[in-house]
Amino acid sequence: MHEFALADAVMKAACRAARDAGMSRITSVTVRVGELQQIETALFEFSLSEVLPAGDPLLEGARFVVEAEPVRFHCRVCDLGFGRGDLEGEGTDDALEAMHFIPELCHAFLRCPRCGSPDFAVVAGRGVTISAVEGEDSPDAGPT
Amino acid sequence: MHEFALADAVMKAACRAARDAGMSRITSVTVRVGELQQIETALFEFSLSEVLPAGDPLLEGARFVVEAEPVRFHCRVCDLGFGRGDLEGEGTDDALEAMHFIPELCHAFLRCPRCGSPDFAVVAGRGVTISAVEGEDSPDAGPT
Amino acid sequence: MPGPLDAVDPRAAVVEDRLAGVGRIVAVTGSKGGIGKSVVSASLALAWADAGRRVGLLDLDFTSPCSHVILGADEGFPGEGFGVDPKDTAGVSLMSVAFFAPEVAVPLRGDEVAGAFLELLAVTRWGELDLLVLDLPPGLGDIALDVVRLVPRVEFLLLSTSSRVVLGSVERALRLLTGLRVPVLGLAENLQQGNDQGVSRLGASFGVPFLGALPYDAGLEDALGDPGRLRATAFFAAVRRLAGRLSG
Amino acid sequence: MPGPLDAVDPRAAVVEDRLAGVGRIVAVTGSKGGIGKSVVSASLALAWADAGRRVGLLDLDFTSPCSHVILGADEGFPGEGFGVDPKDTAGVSLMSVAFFAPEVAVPLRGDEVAGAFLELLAVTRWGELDLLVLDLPPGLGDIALDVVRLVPRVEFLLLSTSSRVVLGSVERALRLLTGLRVPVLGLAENLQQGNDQGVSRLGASFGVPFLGALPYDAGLEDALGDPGRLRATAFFAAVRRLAGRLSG
Ligand SMILES: Nc1ncnc2c1ncn2[C@@H]1O[C@H](COP(=O)(O)OP(=O)(O)O)[C@@H](O)[C@H]1O
Ligand SMILES: Nc1ncnc2c1ncn2[C@@H]1O[C@H](COP(=O)(O)OP(=O)(O)O)[C@@H](O)[C@H]1O
Ligand SMILES: [Mg+2]
Ligand SMILES: [Mg+2]
Ligand SMILES: [Mg+2]
Ligand SMILES: [Mg+2]
Ligand code: NI
Ligand code: NI
Ligand SMILES: [Zn+2]
Ligand SMILES: [Zn+2]
Repeated sequence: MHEFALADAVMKAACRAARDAGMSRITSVTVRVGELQQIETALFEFSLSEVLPAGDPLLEGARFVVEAEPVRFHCRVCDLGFGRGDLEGEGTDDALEAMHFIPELCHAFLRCPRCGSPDFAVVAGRGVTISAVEGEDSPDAGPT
Repeated sequence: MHEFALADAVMKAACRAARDAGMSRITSVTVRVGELQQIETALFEFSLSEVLPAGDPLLEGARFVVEAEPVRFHCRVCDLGFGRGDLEGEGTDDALEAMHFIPELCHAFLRCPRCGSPDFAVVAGRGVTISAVEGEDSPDAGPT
Repeated sequence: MPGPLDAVDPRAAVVEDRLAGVGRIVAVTGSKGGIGKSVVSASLALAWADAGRRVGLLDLDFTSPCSHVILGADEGFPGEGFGVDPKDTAGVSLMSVAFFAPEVAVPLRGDEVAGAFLELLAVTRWGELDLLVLDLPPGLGDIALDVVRLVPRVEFLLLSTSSRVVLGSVERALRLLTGLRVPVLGLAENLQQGNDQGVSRLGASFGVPFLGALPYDAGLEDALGDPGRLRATAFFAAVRRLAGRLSG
Repeated sequence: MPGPLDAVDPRAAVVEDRLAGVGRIVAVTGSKGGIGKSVVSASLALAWADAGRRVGLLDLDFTSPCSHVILGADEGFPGEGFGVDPKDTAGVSLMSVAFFAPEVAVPLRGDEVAGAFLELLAVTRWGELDLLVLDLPPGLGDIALDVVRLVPRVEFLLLSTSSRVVLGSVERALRLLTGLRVPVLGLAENLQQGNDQGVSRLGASFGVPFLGALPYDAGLEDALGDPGRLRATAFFAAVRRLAGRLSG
């Protein structure tokens, strides 16, 4: 469950961003979880909402929405766009585990299905990103 | 005048792009020349129009428009956006000459005016790019 | 009401937190390859651990990781807890991409290197450490720039050999780091064979302390992978003195 | 009528043209730093030039360039004509970023390295050459990937030493290159001192020719920068044999 470390990062980054924007309360945080990192969305939402102590009063009552984002690759050599389903096989367990910890290791384990190159860009669906933080204005504090 | 090599590249790349798009004739090519590389727009336009043999029939009668693009930097360390005018001094002649040949050498010679870092992105105005190729369709050939 | 904020990378927000329990952070560099950054980093970490300090070692050479070979780390994935746990290797808390990709090549472009580094910073649970050693890859690329940009309190230890081609490259690195006013602990010579003064003179010309020389040691190669034998080399004896000087 | 096409990088379109007059292109690598890629690249180029071949050498280690030091190149900018002219250095046509930034550090992120490489490919006027040697930086990063992606007809020459930490890294590089079916000329050992068979065995295990060993030569350091003295070393004698084998 190294996902806790990422969930903790999401909460802290959301608070920092909200504070920078002058929010007094966060109502919802939308997180996109990339398919490449193979994090279960339900489990991640649970870590955010139930397991980790919010720590920050800004997050009191905040809702966390976790969305899965399909992975998209683009081969720099032959220009092919491809997804997880275009790859031969699922990858070994060790490869999947490696990409779960460090998504960039896809370049060690996956190859472009057309030309065989490891030189592809991950254009979407890499890992954990915050796609939206919604909240309410501080009455007294503007952006810092 | 190593600019000839870049002007030659512009003509060849424009023809390749036009052919890929199924054009039978190029009417105009718009080129942006980044301030960082310090290429004289008038001179570059002259190389394109008058000096170099077109070589490719696609370019017969084509007009070349060369526009200067101001350089914009963004510091990755302190987040400052800045331009050429924000830098202290113009740089030594050798530094200018180096960046004329290899614009990335700005990271060897220039520093963020706020924090002193060489770790800035060149977000615009690096070097020579083609911003538009306009032309007429091949009646017989589609895109290849 | 402010519009929704979008596309925030959560990882940068926790780098400081993850390193909050770490006393000092020492980045071993020199910008040229093959000057002993990795054997010195691993041996420094081991020497400090032997002296009773709590020490971590992060191997940042993703295409040629070798800290795990030098210290003889166990195979297999690291443990997972609140984050990823470094592997205790001869008393050193070691983290390396080699744990995740032990045999395959890891071809990465710069932005991918930076992405993997940030991920490691965000998820590795170092806990309480007196010292964390960063073993840098050659070059002044994404890793070196992100160590400067992201790692709080980092101090650089530079290595050089007395070869002309190495000195030239270390000189450029010194010019960069001192220009940035990044803390430089000093410059040590490695692979010393003759009595050349080139490295100490280079340090002096930048006002950077010369930290002594580590000898070329023909017995080092056979000791790699076995901390017990490593400790018995003349090279390690010199690293131990260096460790003492740096933590004194 | 098609809409206007936008944002085309003109440089990629001329890479093949610029290399059209070049016979063979040999990239010297091994992925680990400090294994002699640069002294071997420069010496190979010199040996081929001595044998009457027209030879170019492109130094692609932008943060630690040293071909110009090894061959003792003149200072100053290269000439400009239709493009940028390599500098004739001891009969070798040499191009290096060091000509443009001789003393300052060149800290570059990966995309910047790739940008500088593409610029050099687009503007350097090699003319007619029998052989072009590419001296690669350590690692499997932007340069190695772009050499594979952009350079037509490239053939790889791998170096290794017999050190465990080097062999592991070269093994990964070999796995990558053979998997990609990139032409690999073979594997040579450098800095040979003992009688270890590790490098030749590694080559054999990938079905890659073992091209012999280049000895550790204590006299090499003093010969750097002086082609005449370089030619007189035992190291160079071995490189000359390697050059013969590769071009025979
Ligand atoms: N003082 C020394 N004596 C003998 N061999 C050494 C010494 N320092 C480094 N080496 C050897 O040199 C090679 C490069 O060392 P390494 O630590 O991998 O360098 P880097 O990390 O700078 O690339 C390795 O084979 C290593 O065992
Ligand atoms: N065969 C050899 N004998 C003695 N010294 C060598 C030999 N090969 C390389 N060296 C030295 O090793 C160091 C690293 O060589 P270099 O060519 O710069 O390696 P790389 O380009 O792989 O980083 C230099 O100081 C060089 O002079
Ligand atoms: Mg798991
Ligand atoms: Mg000029
Ligand atoms: Mg190393
Ligand atoms: Mg080199
Ligand atoms: Ni996990
Ligand atoms: Ni010019
Ligand atoms: Zn492909
Ligand atoms: Zn700044």
